[in-house]
Amino acid sequence: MEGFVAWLIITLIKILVILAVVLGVGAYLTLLERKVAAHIQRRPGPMVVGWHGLLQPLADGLKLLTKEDLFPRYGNKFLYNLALVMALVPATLVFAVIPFGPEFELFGIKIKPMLTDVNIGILLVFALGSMAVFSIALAGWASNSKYALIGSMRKAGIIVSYEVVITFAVMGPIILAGTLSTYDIVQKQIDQKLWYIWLQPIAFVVYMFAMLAETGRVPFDVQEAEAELVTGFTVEYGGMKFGLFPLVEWYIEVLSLSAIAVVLFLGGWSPINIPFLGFLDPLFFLGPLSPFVWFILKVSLLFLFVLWLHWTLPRYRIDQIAETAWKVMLPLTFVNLVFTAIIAPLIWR
Amino acid sequence: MGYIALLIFLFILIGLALVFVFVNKLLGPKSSDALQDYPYECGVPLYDKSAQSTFHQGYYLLGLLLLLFDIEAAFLFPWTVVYRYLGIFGFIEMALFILILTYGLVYAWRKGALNWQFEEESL
Amino acid sequence: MVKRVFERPLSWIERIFFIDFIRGLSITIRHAFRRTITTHYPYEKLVPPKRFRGFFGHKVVDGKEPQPAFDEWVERFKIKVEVGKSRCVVCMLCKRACPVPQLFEIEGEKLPDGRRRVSVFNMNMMLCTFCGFCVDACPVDCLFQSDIHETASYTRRDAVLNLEILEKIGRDWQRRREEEPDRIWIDDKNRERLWYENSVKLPEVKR
Amino acid sequence: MPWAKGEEFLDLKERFKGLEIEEKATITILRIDKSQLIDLLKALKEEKGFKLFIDHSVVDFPDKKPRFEAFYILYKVDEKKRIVVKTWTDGELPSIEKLWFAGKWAERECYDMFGIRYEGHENLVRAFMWETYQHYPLRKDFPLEGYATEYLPSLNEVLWGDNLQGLMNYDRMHTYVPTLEDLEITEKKRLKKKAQIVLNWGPLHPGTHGTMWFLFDLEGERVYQCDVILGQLHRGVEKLAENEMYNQFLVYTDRMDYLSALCSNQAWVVAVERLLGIEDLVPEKAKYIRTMMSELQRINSHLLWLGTYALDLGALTIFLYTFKEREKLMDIIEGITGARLTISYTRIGGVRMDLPEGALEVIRAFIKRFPKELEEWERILSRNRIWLRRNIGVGVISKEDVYFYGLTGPVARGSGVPYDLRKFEPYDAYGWVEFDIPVGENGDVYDRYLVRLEEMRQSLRIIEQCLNALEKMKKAPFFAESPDPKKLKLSLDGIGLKVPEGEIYSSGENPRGELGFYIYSKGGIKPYRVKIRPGSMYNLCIYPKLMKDRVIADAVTVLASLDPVVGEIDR
Repeated sequence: MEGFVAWLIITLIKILVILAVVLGVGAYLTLLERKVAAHIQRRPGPMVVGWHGLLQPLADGLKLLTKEDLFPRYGNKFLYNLALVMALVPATLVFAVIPFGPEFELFGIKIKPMLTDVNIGILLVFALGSMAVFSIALAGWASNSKYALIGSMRKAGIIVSYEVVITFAVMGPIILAGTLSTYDIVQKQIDQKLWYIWLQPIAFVVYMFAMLAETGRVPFDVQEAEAELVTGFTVEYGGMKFGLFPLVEWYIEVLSLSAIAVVLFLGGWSPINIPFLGFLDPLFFLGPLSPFVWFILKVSLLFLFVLWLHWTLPRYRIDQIAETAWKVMLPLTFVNLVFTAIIAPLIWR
Repeated sequence: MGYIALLIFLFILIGLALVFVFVNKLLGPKSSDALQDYPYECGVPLYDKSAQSTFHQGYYLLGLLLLLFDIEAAFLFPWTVVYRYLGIFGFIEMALFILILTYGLVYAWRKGALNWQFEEESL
Repeated sequence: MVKRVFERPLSWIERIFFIDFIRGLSITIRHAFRRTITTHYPYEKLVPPKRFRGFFGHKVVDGKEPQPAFDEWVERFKIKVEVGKSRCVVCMLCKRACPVPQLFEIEGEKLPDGRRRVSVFNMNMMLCTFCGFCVDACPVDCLFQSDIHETASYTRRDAVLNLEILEKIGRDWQRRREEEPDRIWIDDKNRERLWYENSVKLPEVKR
Repeated sequence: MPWAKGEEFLDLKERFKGLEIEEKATITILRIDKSQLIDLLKALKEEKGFKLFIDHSVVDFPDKKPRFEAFYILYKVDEKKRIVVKTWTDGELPSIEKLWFAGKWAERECYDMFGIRYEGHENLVRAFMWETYQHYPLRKDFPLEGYATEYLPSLNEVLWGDNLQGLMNYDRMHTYVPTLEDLEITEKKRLKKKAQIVLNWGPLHPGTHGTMWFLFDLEGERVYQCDVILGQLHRGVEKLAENEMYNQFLVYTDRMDYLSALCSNQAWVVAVERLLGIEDLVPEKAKYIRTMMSELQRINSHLLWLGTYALDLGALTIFLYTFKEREKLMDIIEGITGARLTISYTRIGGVRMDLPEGALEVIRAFIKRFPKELEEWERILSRNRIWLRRNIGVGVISKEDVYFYGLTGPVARGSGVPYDLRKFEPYDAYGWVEFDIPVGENGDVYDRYLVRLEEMRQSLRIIEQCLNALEKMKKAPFFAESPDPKKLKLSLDGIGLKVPEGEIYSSGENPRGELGFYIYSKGGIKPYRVKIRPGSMYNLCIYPKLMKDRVIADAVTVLASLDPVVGEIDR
């Protein structure tokens, strides 16, 4: 009984930490994005609210919270609101299986810095990831706007196409690790002294493409394509509801998929890897904190890379995206899978 | 145990999402304007009142393909985990499986299911 | 004479190694570490060039009128000249040159000593196109366009410039910028920020 | 000026009874009876090679019988010759939609503005006004102030119960405003739904480059049919022109194509100068200044095009980069002319002001740096695989389409027709500078993109030559001196400028195509009729054809590559 209470308390603390980190970081990533975009475009970005705009996310949030609640004529209210729940919940739930660092001991209790280490972690991530398609389809349908409908259909088409690609792309690292648990995959990479990106470059590139596509980032942001569809499926949403969709899509999902990419390809919390030889840790002086810093560093670098792409490239057309997925990406992942199956026994030794 | 934690997290998240759904109703101002809930269509009268009609998108085939390939993927996942214990037999079986998958893809490709719908129709 | 432009297909090396993306990315990242060039508007402001066509003003009599035109027009209309008051000779040429003449309301009054002077000079800025024809038409260099460009107001009535405001703008202009040389623009920290890559060197001018 | 000679048409005289040939210094006219009009136009198009449709409209003479004089302006690209065909009518004309599609739009405009009925016109609906509007605004008997029917309370009055006096107390009775019902009737009349949904794309839409209203009939995302509803920005510029003095109308040319105000200014001023016959009187310096300024404006306009084009295709950063350079150009233009957007710098007989100190240095600094920036944007875009896939093969316009749809400017050049008025009938200093006409091959969106980029480079060349010339004439006059001030009064403010009887069609090469002015003068200080040939409008008329069977994502690509400006289309 006592063990259960302790477990419950630890779990609740973990949930709180995850929520705070995800929503807080998500909010501040908007500021980061605006700053990065601004400097790429030779502007200073937000400067007025707080020192260098540091309070800007709060001001934005406050503004969104005090907007009028509008609902489009002839729409479907229940589905309209359900879409929002369906968007937020699965995207955030993914963080339950992301390992932020190695197991550590605090007050005599062994704690894994993840909510729960289920043995089907990766499968869970992609199962939850494909839930996004429901939220988007519902949002577009319930809004009763043609722009919303077209935007949601486009996004649904992209997710449908890239869901297949991403599942086949991650099979490579899973074969090498031989487990679906996210924690164990990282542990395996450390044990084998190998980041899987060295053996899976194709899978990594495909994964990155699929990640951009699933999160609706440039060059795949056809669902919002402001020049054609105004803002796509969120066109009839207002206030905090409008704020949440981009938050979920552009920040929380990018964050979670970046974290998964780090777990699968970049060795999780491990420091810089020299293939088959070992690891090099320039941050050794941080002691036990170093793995956490490495993890955050890798995720944020990936995130910055996504931003960098976002503010450089034009966008594809929807049919080109879908065709790329089926005609280029999917065959590539098949090739990669067979290749991995052949070389995998060499790694296990 | 691990799944119970997930369940707790799920409920907390649903609660949070509901807060976000209703927060604007509580905090936002209320105004009444005859056209404020008019669906957005660039400021002109709607041609058809409802947008919830049939919508030909060419995704239907993609959806079918997704079903097929995702189920195949679901078969492959357990295989990836236990591949190291299966040896050469596993490899051959998997290669056959992927070959069939590839054949399915090629079939769909040849049939034009992967082309965008409008290009096909103009043929 | 005729120059053909055409496209070249992407090579395979460019395709496989994403050379095209890398090229673009390298440019944007280089820009990210350069200086920003924007003016932080309500906190920093550009000084408009001298020729800027902003709100109107009446130059006042200060002994620098264009001669002999001014004396001729004064004699012709028997205008009473007072130092520090508008140079206007009520010739109505500005109204005639204007594409939207309704925006002017000009009246002269007769003083006891038989001379005349301008009594009403209203300009409705809501109708104005800021083309400057009235300024070209003014024979005595009285009506002019100042560098006032922040002209938003809360009421429509504020958009009407009357004689008092016009004279005030004129006096202010004559004090600040009348003496300035006819240069493309004056050196200004914010403008330099935009132009720093071009390294413009304008001849020195004291202000 | 390249007008066709009268003797070229002598052989037509046998076939067409009553064909009169009139040759003047400023125009060559073929007069024909209305019954033979179509045959004559067909003969001109197919036998004489006058393939490019330029413009059509009518002039209203309320006292005469028949009342309307219709004119058709045609161009022969191979020999650089222009011809005007005229006919009289009392309200009915045969339609030329089989010969030139562009004629269809011109006829719709004529029907809208004058009430001319066209026999055989497939879709004779109003061009700018809404369907339930009753009047024909450009007829001479339409009152200038319109028909006041609606009460429009002023904002102040509503907010503070304020009763404004004096100049502010203008009439609150206003002319017709369309209601939602009117718009719905218009909408339903323009497009019969054939596919799944009809999408209103515009007028308040970020991708339409202004307030244009497109109706897309969609089958999924495929555009099954498309229609354009114009008139959201219609201000009756042609009516205004009839009631303004020649110089004063300059102000309205600014507001037509507001992105290239200087070029429009120049085109108008040159047209009036040609009508007056004083083209040679204008000092060389003024010509160089005008040329240089309008080339700066061309770069400015193309920069806005490039920025918004990239923005439409998702490359947001390019937009800011081009605006950085555009801001510099704005600084230059502001410093020289005093305004950034509505410039009104040129005057009939010269320019308003001489160049200020430092202008040449600044422009030199600008053009020295600019090619480098241009190259940077090209490195981001031109070879990018996404950019290529979005652009190549989209919106293909063939050479025949160029003539059939009356396309001009970079759109025509992108399809391989080297139609550039700066070369074909040089005005101002264009005859004295060297530059090339960039010409595309396939006529797709990508070719138009390359043509515009190359045009910016050629503009730089022109500016450099103008700079070199201007540096040598620091003290030269910048405004023409009238040889006989009693007969012809030239002044900066334009008061007292009288134009003799006559007519002219003169055009300038705007960044968006040919901007032409047909001026009919009965003598006096105001023109009797001004027909403006908007390049954007005729460029836009191919849009429904290009959009057929494309997806919505291509709508922005194609529209941006046609680069219309609504101020010019609607006038």
